[in-house]
Amino acid sequence: MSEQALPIEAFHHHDEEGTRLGFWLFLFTELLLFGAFFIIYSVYRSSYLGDFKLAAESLNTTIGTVNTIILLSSSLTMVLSLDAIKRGASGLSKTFLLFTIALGTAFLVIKGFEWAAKFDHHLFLQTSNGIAAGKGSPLLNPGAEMLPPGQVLFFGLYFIMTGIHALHIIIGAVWMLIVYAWTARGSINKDNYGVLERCGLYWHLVDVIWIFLFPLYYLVA
Amino acid sequence: MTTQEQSQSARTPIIVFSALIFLTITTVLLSGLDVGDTGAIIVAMSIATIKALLVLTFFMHLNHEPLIFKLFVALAFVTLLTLFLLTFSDYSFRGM
Amino acid sequence: MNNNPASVFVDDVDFAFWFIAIVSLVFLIFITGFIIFSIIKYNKKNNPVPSNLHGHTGLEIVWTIVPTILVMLFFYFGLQGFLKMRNVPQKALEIKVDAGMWWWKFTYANGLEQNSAQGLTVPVDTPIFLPLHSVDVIHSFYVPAFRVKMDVVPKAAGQELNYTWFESSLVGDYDLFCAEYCGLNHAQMLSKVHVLSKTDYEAWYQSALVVQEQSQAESPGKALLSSKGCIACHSSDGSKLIGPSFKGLFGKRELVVTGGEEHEIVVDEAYLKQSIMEPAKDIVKDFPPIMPPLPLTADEVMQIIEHIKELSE
Amino acid sequence: METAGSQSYLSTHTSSRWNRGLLSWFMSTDHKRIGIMYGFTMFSFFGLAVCLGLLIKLQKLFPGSSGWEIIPPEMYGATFTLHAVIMIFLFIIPGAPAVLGNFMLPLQIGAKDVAFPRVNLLSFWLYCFGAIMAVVGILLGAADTGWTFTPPYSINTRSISIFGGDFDSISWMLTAVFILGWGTILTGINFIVTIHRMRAKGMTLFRMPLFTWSIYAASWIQVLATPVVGISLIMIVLERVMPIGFFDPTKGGDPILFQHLFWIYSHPAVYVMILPSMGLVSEIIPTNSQKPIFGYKSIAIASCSIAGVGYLIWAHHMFTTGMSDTASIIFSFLTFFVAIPTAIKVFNWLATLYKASITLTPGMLFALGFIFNFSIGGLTGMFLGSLSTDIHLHDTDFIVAHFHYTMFGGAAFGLIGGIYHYFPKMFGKMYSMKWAKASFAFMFVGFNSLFIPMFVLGFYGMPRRYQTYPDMPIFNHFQMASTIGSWILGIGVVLLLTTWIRALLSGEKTSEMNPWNSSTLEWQTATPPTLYNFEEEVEITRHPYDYETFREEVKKGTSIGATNE
Ligand code: HEA
Ligand code: HEA
Ligand code: CUA
Ligand SMILES: [Cu+2]
Repeated sequence: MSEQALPIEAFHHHDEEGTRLGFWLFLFTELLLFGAFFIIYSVYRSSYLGDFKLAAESLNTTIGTVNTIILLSSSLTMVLSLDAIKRGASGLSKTFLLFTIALGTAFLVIKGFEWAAKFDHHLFLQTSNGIAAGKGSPLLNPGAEMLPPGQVLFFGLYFIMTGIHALHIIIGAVWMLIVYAWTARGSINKDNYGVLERCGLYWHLVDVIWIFLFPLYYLVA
Repeated sequence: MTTQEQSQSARTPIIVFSALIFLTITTVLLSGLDVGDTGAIIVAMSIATIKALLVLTFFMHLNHEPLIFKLFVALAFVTLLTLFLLTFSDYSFRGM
Repeated sequence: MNNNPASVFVDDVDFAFWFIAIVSLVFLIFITGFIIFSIIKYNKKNNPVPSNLHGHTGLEIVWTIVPTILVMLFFYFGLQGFLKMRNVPQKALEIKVDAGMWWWKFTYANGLEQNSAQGLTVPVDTPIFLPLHSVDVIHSFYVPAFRVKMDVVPKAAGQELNYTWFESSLVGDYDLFCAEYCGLNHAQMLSKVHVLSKTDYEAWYQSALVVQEQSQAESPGKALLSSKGCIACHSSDGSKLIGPSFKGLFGKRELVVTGGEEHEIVVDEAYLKQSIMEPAKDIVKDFPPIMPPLPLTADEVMQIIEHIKELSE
Repeated sequence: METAGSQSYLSTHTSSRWNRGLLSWFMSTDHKRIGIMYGFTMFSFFGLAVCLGLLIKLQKLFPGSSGWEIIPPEMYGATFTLHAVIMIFLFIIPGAPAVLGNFMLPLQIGAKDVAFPRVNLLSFWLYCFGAIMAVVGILLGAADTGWTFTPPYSINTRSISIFGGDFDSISWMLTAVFILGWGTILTGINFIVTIHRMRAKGMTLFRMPLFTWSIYAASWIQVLATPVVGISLIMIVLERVMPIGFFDPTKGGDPILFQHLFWIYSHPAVYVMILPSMGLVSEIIPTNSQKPIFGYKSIAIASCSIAGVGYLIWAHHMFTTGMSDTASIIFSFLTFFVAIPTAIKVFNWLATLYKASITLTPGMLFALGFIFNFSIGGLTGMFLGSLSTDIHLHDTDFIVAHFHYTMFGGAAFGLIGGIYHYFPKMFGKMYSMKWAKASFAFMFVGFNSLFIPMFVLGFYGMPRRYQTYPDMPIFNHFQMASTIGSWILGIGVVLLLTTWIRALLSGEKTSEMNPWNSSTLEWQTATPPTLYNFEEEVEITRHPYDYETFREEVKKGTSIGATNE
């Protein structure tokens, strides 16, 4: 900050490391946000163990595994993209970015099919028949066939947690598109790749969260 | 960065990636074993933790960051762990 | 401390309370005294040249250790009373407590039910065990004189109920409050605990049951209104409480609001049934939409409707 | 035109497009302008909430049987909810960090701005947006859950719309609080990075002023705790609009779990409120004592340990909810450990007064008032941390008195003292000493007579959140005493706000750089500070409270002291 530039924007930061530090702090908030969900999940798993296991059986482990591998691969391409730009190969960097976006999209598509299948089996909405939003009592629709509460909680958590995770993937993908455009324009380059780096950090965090989501929903049944 | 470092940094991700895939397959296979309920959780969570550490260290370049970054990350995870432990000081002892 | 405390917890709680109070007071007096002393002795006029003290390790250690010891005592005394509150004596008399918006119900072993107005009647010198059940939101069972408080939390099926217990050694009437905010009539969710001598209690216990059985036989609907807590919000004499009065209700024309739309209806059996089972659907104009759905069987609903009809004749 | 370097932040301080009128404020990324904007909005909300407090007290003048009603029962819930939501989320949590933290933190460490000025502005916008959403939301639909949003009540209840029709005011309020949460998270991140990356040369961690230390500790709480409550509130919104029931027992959920998640944030949040005020007190006291603060390092470390221990004790709000006894015992035990670093701080402040040379400026009066009030607030916290006494006192007026002592008598007194202390620096204007001291006298006396009776009421079992209460002499008399206290306090608050407004409009102009003769860095720059805070690079060579060296520097002319000495 030694330069005496006059407009206030001028000292908006060349402190790359500071920006990165701030971004890591932001990532912690994401981590704790999901942390709250993980706490809720563990609490209900401990009190409805049987139901959770039964419910988890209806999730397809193969699909989960495939999706995990897809997401891990996308992390790899992200690293390679950053690596490429650091070496000045912005063409290669863009290619890897495209790969990452494509893998992210594939993840979403598979997730979408999985969700759709669950909806078809009414695993989620079954309990909602006729219940006024949030104010219901099961007494009001005695006819409806009810899942045991533990399974309802399981699917509720499943949809919300994977849903919010998917939302993060979408945000990440949109961000990557922007990064792609900027790389094409040249404003992200060998000497100025902070945005790409942060985008990568974000993408990896989304990956880390999935690394924990995956066994909790697909494996420990 | 010297050229040598560069080629190294291109190689590391692929090694790490292979390790991650390997661990993923391991955890899936191990989930078939019958090690009891807590056993299963412990196995799955330990593997997930190793995977997360790999991503944090190599993909997110924590290994190249100054000490303060590592301290911060440790603080965040310790906080989360504490929240878990203390919440379960309630739920593990309900109805006793 | 008291010779005859209202409950067995009073001594423990009050001892902890006054112990902390006295320690706190000593500190507070010292702090205030020191501030006033410094303002007078060390103000700019009296002490124009300040000293240059940076710190003193010995002092730091003293004021770390002394509070540590004191707070551990606070913890210990608090714990003593708490352990007593949580360990129910073996031979306690069990009385079920139900709470709902905004009523209490106390159910005895022989099926006797008491509502908020009647209160919780217990014998003196007998441990009373109270499982706490809520039908809607969280309430809190609070008898200040006994130092007893426990939230009445609605539980999912299969989860254990909250409980509390007390033993009173002083005959008398005590206030019972709902201490957890539960909506509109939180402040009216009051009742009494009547502590009777053992002989009085036996007499009351037998006769109250007889009275209850008689009124049930006379009008099951009326008994339900009282035991389900309806009368907390609906009067039977035409006076306006939180909800419409039952008097003259059947056959009356009412302006109701359904999903924001106003329209007029005639109160008939179908309407009453719906209002009981799905209270949120049609709301009589100018009344708040707050009635909770109650777990009633179809038979019980019919009995209540019969009674409402009677009140309208 | 002047060179930008010497411009006052009041003349222009914004991107070149917006340099005129109100927009030059609303678009400004300058930390000083943002701090001042927070100040104005916050104190406007404070004025509103204070009036609601007065109304609540008026209502409590009349027991149930009297037939008098100031606030009808269906509005009472909404009244204390609005009162608390404003006071907590719009006033005291952003409080000292947003106003004085923004303004003073970069000055104290010799930085030109915070690390992310644009993010800082975004925080302010989020604050405004959330604030308006919360207030409008509660007003339109009379949301009445209290500031604790306890389910299942908050899931089941339907707010009574004032204008008819359906208006889900509770979901609005929850979403608004979520947005406000992001505002504070971003501010916290900003401060942490600023402190780590932007300290001037020679400003080591243990040369930072204590206010900066306290903001640092508070920022960590904001970053690590806020997301937890944020997502829990959103889950309540989801439960209101969707058929899931994480906290709804009729759907298998556990309402107590929400309380855990809520207090995981909201307990540490009380230290977000109090720490910066403690920091301000640690600035005001050495300045007006003209001697080094006693035990600088232990105060700095105590700030961090309060934040740390503050994380471990949330369930002391839940002793009566029926959580496991083991948990109750653990949390009660841990609760007491927060008293120890706090005690260390209190005793260090007292020791600073020893052999000092004290001037009773308005700032100093509020700081000393803070010590007294906060000691009462904190010591009554001991009654609540102790298990058996908490069972009796929980959800009574004793709690209400406890947290008004800590939040109003503590946090808010500290903040007000801090504003009196920094007022001349921020605005280049001086207030009337007489008015300022009168405002202290009324506030101090009024505050204590308002809330001391409530301890007694609580001990006799008066539950909180009661619109009316049974007609008993003990209740009636103490409620009356307390209500009269609220009027004295009211006069004090009116005096306070008029003192400030008068000073802003017609106060004596001053460009004196260091009116209180303080040794810390923020006083060594122009009044009001210029755009880049410091004309030249600063280098720190001494401890922030080293008054002896400071006096020598003033003599030598390398530092600036008070001119009217
Ligand atoms: C700024 C806000 C603030 C602060 C700083 C505190 C500080 C403390 N609070 Fe308070 N508290 C609240 C705000 C705050 N609180 C609020 C808002 C609620 C109610 C929420 C609601 O339900 O709506 C609440 C409720 C609350 C409860 C729950 C009560 C209940 O609902 O049943 C408890 C229980 O343990 C508690 C304890 C404490 C303790 C131990 C401290 C400690 O940090 C205090 C430490 C300070 C001291 C101890 C005093 C200074 C030291 C000395 C003078 C030295 C000598 C001391 C000793 C020898 C011990 N508080
Ligand atoms: C920083 C936080 C803060 C502050 C400063 C205050 C300030 C005040 N509060 Fe507040 N209060 C809370 C935070 C705060 N409160 C919270 C969190 C709750 C919990 C709510 C819940 O349960 O969810 C609460 C609840 C609460 C209750 C309990 C309600 C209940 O449980 O039924 C009461 C009752 O006495 C009360 C009163 C007051 C009063 C009288 C003031 C006084 O400070 C107000 C002083 C001001 C005046 C008296 C008015 C000034 C007058 C004018 C501007 C006009 C001129 C008037 C005259 C000349 C007389 N508050
Ligand atoms: Cu029931 Cu308050
Ligand atoms: Cu607390």
